[in-house]
Amino acid sequence: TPVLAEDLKIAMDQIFQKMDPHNSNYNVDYSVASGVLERLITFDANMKLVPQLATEWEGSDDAKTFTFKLREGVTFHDGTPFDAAAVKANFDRLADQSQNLAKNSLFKVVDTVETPDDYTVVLNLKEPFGAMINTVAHPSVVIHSPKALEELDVQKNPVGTGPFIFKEWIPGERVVLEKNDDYWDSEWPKVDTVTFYPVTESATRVSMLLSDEVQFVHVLPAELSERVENDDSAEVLEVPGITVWTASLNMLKDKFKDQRVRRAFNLAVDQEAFIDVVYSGHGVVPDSPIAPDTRFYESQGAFGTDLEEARALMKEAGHEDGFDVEIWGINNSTGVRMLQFLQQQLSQINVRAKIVPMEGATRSEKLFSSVDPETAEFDMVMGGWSPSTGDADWHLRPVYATEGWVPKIYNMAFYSNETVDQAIADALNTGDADARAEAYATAQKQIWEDAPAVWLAIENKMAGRKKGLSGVFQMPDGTMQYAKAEYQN
Amino acid sequence: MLNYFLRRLAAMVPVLFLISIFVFLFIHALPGDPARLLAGETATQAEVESIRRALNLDQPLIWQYVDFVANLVTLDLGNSLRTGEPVSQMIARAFWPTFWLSICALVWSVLFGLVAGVISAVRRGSPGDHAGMFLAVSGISMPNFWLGLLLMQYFSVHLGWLGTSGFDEPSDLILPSLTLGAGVAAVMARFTRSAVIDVAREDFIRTARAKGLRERIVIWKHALRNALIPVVTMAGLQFGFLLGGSIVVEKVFRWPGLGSLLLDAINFRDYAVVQSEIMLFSLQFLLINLAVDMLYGFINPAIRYK
Amino acid sequence: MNAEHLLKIEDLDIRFGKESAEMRAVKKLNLHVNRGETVAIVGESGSGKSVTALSVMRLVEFGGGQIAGGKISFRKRDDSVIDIGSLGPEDARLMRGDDIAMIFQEPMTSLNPVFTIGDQIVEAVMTHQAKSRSAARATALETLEKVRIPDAAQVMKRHPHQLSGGMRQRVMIAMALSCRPQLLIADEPTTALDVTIQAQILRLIRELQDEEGMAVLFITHDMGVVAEIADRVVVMYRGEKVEEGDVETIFAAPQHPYTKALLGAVPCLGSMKGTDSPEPFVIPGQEVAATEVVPAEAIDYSADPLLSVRGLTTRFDIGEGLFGRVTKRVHAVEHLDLDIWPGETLGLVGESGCGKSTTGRSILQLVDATSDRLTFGGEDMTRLSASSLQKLRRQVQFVFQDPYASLNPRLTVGYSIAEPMLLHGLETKQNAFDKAVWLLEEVGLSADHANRYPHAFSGGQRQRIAIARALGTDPKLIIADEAVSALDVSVQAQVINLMMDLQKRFGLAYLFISHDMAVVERISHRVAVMYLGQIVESGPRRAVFENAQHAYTQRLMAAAPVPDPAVRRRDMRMITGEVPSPVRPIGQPPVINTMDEVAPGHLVAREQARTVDAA
Amino acid sequence: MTNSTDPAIAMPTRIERTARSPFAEFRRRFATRYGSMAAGVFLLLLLLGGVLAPWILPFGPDQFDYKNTLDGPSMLHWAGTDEFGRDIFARILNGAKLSMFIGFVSVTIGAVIGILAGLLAGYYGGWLDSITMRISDVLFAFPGILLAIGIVAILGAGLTNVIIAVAVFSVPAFARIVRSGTLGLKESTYVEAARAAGASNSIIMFRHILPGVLGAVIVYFTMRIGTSILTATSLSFIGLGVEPSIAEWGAMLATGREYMLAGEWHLTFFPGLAIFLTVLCFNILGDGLRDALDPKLDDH
Ligand SMILES: Nc1ncnc2c1ncn2[C@@H]1O[C@H](COP(=O)(O)OP(=O)(O)OP(=O)(O)O)[C@@H](O)[C@H]1O
Ligand SMILES: Nc1ncnc2c1ncn2[C@@H]1O[C@H](COP(=O)(O)OP(=O)(O)OP(=O)(O)O)[C@@H](O)[C@H]1O
Ligand SMILES: [Mg+2]
Ligand SMILES: [Mg+2]
Repeated sequence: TPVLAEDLKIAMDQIFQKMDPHNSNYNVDYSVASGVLERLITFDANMKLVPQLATEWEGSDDAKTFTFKLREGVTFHDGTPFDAAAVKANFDRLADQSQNLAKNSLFKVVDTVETPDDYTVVLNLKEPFGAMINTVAHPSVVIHSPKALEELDVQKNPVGTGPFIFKEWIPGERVVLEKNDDYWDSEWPKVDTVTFYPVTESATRVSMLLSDEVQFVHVLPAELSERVENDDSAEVLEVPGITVWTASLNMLKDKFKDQRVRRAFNLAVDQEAFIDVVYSGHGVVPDSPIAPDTRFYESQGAFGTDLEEARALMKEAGHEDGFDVEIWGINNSTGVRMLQFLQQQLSQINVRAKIVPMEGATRSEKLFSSVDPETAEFDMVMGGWSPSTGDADWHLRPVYATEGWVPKIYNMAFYSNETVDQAIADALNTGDADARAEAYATAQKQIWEDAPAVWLAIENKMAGRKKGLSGVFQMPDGTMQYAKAEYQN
Repeated sequence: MLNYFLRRLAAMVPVLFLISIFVFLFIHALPGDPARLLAGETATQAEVESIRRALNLDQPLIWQYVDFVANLVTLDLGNSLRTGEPVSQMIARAFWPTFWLSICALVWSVLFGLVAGVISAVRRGSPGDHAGMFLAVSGISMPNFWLGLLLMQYFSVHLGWLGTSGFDEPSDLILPSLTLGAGVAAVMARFTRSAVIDVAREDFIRTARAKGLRERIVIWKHALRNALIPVVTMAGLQFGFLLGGSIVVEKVFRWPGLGSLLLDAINFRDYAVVQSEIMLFSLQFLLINLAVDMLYGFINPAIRYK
Repeated sequence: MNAEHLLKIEDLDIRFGKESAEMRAVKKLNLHVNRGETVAIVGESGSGKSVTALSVMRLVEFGGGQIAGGKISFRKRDDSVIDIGSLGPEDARLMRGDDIAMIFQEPMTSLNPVFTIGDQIVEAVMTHQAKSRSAARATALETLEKVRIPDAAQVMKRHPHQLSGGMRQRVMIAMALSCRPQLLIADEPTTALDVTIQAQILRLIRELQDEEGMAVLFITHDMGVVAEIADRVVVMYRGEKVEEGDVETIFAAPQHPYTKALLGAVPCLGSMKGTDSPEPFVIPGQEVAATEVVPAEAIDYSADPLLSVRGLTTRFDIGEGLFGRVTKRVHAVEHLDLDIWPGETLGLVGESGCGKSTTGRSILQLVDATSDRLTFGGEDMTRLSASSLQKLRRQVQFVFQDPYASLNPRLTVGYSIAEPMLLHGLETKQNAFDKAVWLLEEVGLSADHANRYPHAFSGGQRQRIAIARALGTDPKLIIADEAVSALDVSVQAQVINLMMDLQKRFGLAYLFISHDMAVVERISHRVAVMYLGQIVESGPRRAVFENAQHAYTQRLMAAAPVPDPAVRRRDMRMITGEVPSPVRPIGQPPVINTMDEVAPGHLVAREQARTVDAA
Repeated sequence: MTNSTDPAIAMPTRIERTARSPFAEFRRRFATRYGSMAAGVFLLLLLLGGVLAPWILPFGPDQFDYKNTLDGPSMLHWAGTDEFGRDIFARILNGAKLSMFIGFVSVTIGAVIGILAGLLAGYYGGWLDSITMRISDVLFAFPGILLAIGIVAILGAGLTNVIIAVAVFSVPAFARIVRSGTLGLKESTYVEAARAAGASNSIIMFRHILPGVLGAVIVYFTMRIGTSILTATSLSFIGLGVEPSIAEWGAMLATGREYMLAGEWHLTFFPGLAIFLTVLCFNILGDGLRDALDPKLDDH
């Protein structure tokens, strides 16, 4: 067995955009930052909330005031002490609309940030927002050194409290981090340096892992997992994901106004086969609009595949001979495979699908910038949503609430149901977990009933890792963590 | 000739100017909204708007063009929309890896192509000639990624002789330049072969033989020099291409070059970077083609430029 | 092999083409050359002379031919005898250039266009002689000067396309001689040389023979040259040797009918003494036909000339350095005046490189030239639109000095001949093809040849193809640039008779550029003598030939070889000293000649002081 | 001047044997290149197979079978199956028409335009040359991927659009190749002779110069066919997949690439082989054409 270095090298699947998660929407950026910049609250491997820079937290019943007790004895890499003022500086920054930060939207509800003492921070919201704790745990809500915020361009030079100190970033090539000897948790870190490489080509990523140039590969396409598994020195990590892939049905179009048609579509598609073809079997059939690992998930029972019934429903709806649909998708290989699969499956109920894979930028323009609900050309759109807060709110609201209609957020079905909207609002109005669970259960049930989309799959998140390495793993939301990296020799 | 050279140099300015207009219009006509792309698919519209304001993308097009040209003239090139880094710095960083890669690829492939081409021409119809054709056709019909991954699997993963990817040391050049050059070598070989066959029967080749020159010299000096024009044309074309960075090879080998930079920039509609890169490519092409044109005159003195 | 034999060819068979379409170019040829001896091969155009020479060099196989039978033996310097036919490629190579050197028939295409003249000769020297580069340069320069290339040092830096036909031929000669071979094969080495230089070259060859015992296999059609230089003569006809003997015997008592015909057709300078108008050749066996021609109409010199040229000037820039900065200029044609009347032949003679071909090309506006006047049939050619110029070119046809290069290698010769007719819409396609075949036959080739490509012909055959092409469009004027120089005298006579016949019947005019004084005497109405880009003497043929005034004209007359071995002029003086050159630094144009009319129509340039000339 | 419609130098009788036109000559010469003929026949057969595939094969190109995805080659599936369980051999044969069409048509369009541009530029020189060549410089400098995105975005991800893109991109290369040959040939004596004989510029360009540069053009053409069949491959590599469900060799290669490392070699191998054979045949065919254009090679 090869001798493993005390350096950790990681290949990521995308190029890095910004070193400042406040201003990024990309998982890679969050992942890289997670060892340098810490959050008040974070997730464990199963998306359960765990303390990081906050030791305790609580929300008021009206879901308008949230209080965080901070960890003491922590200093930033630049020597600035970590305290309530530092947190306030960051929260204010996030809430400040004039900063034009990408993640400003998460903190739009914040009214004021108070610091009753050095280690307590209180968030006062403008309106009730039951998902605030999970929002604060969002991977983008990190705490920069206030000094760095003032003096440095944190997009390029992040200074945090994490176990690793940012050293250099050569865009397109690598990011290098160094061990923080003064980390507040004296047990960590256990590796000397961490280097991240953006490697967009998955085969190259895997090759790097196999030739021990990197010890961890984040985002391992299912097709390649076998290759890693077959290698003696490497292992495949697989966790259930929280990204739900759907084909939204444009409910403003006549053909999809009929619930029978939408149900028929769900029944016609064989989700098991979909997972086999698209993810080489590494996925889960959805049985709710949100994934099992998302907070407040409630199973609704999978649709299953029943061609007979699907045909019957179509006939009932007067579409025995089917109709033409245009399906928009993503033009990467997985996206193209999804489209082809869907096309073939729908042909079984006589639906003739024209599939349109779109280049990323074109898709974003057509779908998210200039789209007008009334005149949208598409009949169906493929898409996947992952709630990075791990909370049902940040899945149900953007994808199924009326306020989420594209281009605003991600409701590509133009689905609008009062019950659902109400339930989502109710859940936000309270800080009480039980009440929220109940509201979300109602919403999930209603959405499942209405079937505004064909639910296709929840892909497992896979990663490749050298044997002997621990503490580096991928998260269900698509990010990864490495703060507790350690080699066992 | 000097005159011609200077005139061609001067003519580049308006050409580049036209290119700048063309490029600008083309890029802005492409669908895709940089603000939206930067924000990401799962961003809300409000997030997108704030990014748009931050990047001045809400200004009228004509001003954006004026900015672009002003940047070009001052060689400042502006900042990347995506990272905010100065474009000139990004290009300067990506230029050399691509430059070395193209030089290596070009050198081996042209040399190899020439030798293989000449040998097949001399042995026209022999098994060697057929083998050459076989190789050349393989070279051209093998997609770059295929060859690249194959080489990587064998030399890096299996044998462990070379690094898989990235550009940290000179040996990292080997696999990517092999991959990149394969197609060029194939075309060069076929081209050289054809050109040498064309001249091999000329009277002056007979004269060269009559002098008692070694067959090597007859072929490599007398025949090849006459056959060189199409070959140099091809090499010039390929070099121009290579200097633009091969997206596929750079992607497979994680090469920090212009091709990768361009791909990212296009994907994110990073206008400033795309425009500047294309201007750079244009300039390179103009220069290479000028050089090739001047070379014609040296290779064949009967070609005159007025 | 006999001890004196240097080269011995026995029963040589040479074939071309695949088995199905085989062509036997040489059949059962026997031949030998002794040490120090000069053997001339004469023979009909296309009879296999060049091919024989190529097979001795072992070069014929590179041109698609093969030695199908027989033996070629050669005695090396160390007295060992080798069988050339069975040499391996490397031994054959070592022999080439060192033991045997060859001057090729077509100098225009035989030089590599991309290397300078100097490099090409130096390379030949260095291949076989252990000389340093600079020593080889010196040798090259010396040899070039010996073959009287003007401004040799400068010409070394030039490329072949910048030289005249004769200059290229001399470069080829220099290249072969610089190797100092034991056997020199000279295939029509003087076709493009004026007689003064020709004499010089022959003299040079003889000197080398005397000095080093070099043997020469001399292929030529010029019986004057044969008489001048050969010890023995071999006559070839249709791929076979038909006669062989001492030069005196052959000339005195030819045996074979072909030899007789050949000698009967030899034009002889001075044979036209006392006549004003040209006369066709008398071809043995065809006397009746040849004399039974339409009586020549007298040329009406009071009418407007067909072609009128005044002040024609063509200069070429010579660039130097990396970017080709122009420092010097070739004054190829300087202020040239010419008139040609319908039905008239104007013979243009002059030293090699004096600008004859350039004159022709300038008249047709194929090169950039300036002129005070350039009219054809009353039309100002310089003012014509591109399309009218193109139409006018039907009436002026040009036979290029280099027939091989002037034929498109990718077109069959039949098509090449038919093309001008088709271009001008003179004939339907089928008719044009038929007429092409007919023309081929008229110039002594056969219908079979129509579908062959230029590379499969002999030098003389290509020349005739070029003539046939020019005749196709029914032109008014033909500029014939050394058009018959590679033809054996019998074919030459036939072709010239054809040309004269057409002239009489249809009033064709010729600008006949040639160095063969006897031929020029025979066919010209008027003659112009050119020297360094300018006309130095012009006038009616009789006046110029019988009363040459200018020194250069006189030299030409004197240097013309006499086809009689009895009157060899072995003692002729070698011209030495600076060779006058048309290359001048920029801003120093040559002095324009002043012409005096010494007799009606007979103009002679006032002699310039030599110093002016050389400046 | 005499009446020029009446040919003066008249031919006495009709001649029995006559000359052949260059084209007839070319046909005659090509007819003896058996290897090339065989290659041509193979291509035709492939094309025919492609046309007849729906009738002669047990599988359709779009016949899904989720039970048998990614099977290796077997007696039933000669070239194995892909990730949808489609028979790869059936897809290859059905894709023959399309791939050969993309390869051939697009390059032909590019070649025709390129040849014209190159001839004109090289022959006339001057401003025409400058303009043509600078346009081609721009086209060259313009990254193919950008143009592809543009075309696909504006015209849609159709096959014809790919063809247009490939065609546009081969124009400059052809133009440069032809131009360079033209520059040399236009100074040759036989071109001068043709001009002296009264040939118009177009005749000179097309009859005297073009055949001389055609050798190089043919070589590039046959090689370029390979490149253009692979266009779809490179496009989808950089994330610009086009018409995914259509059986087309380039696209098949592209999708197969995902499975390459996983050991499913047949997904890329067989389409690759098809491309290789096709390009090889085009090359052999091209060599024959090239040789037929060069009379000096006749005697071998
Ligand atoms: N490559 C070839 N293919 C076929 N025939 C050829 C080839 N080269 C020469 N010939 C033929 O061989 C014969 C002999 O040619 P050769 O060049 O020896 O003639 P020659 O005696 O030198 O004539 P000339 O005095 O005209 O130069 C000619 O009839 C010619 O047509
Ligand atoms: N393209 C050119 N560039 C430079 N010099 C040239 C060029 N063409 C011809 N010359 C020069 O012009 C002069 C005249 O050449 P031209 O070919 O007219 O001579 P010529 O009288 O036909 O000689 P010959 O009898 O040897 O054929 C020569 O000195 C030659 O070197
Ligand atoms: Mg000959
Ligand atoms: Mg001449």
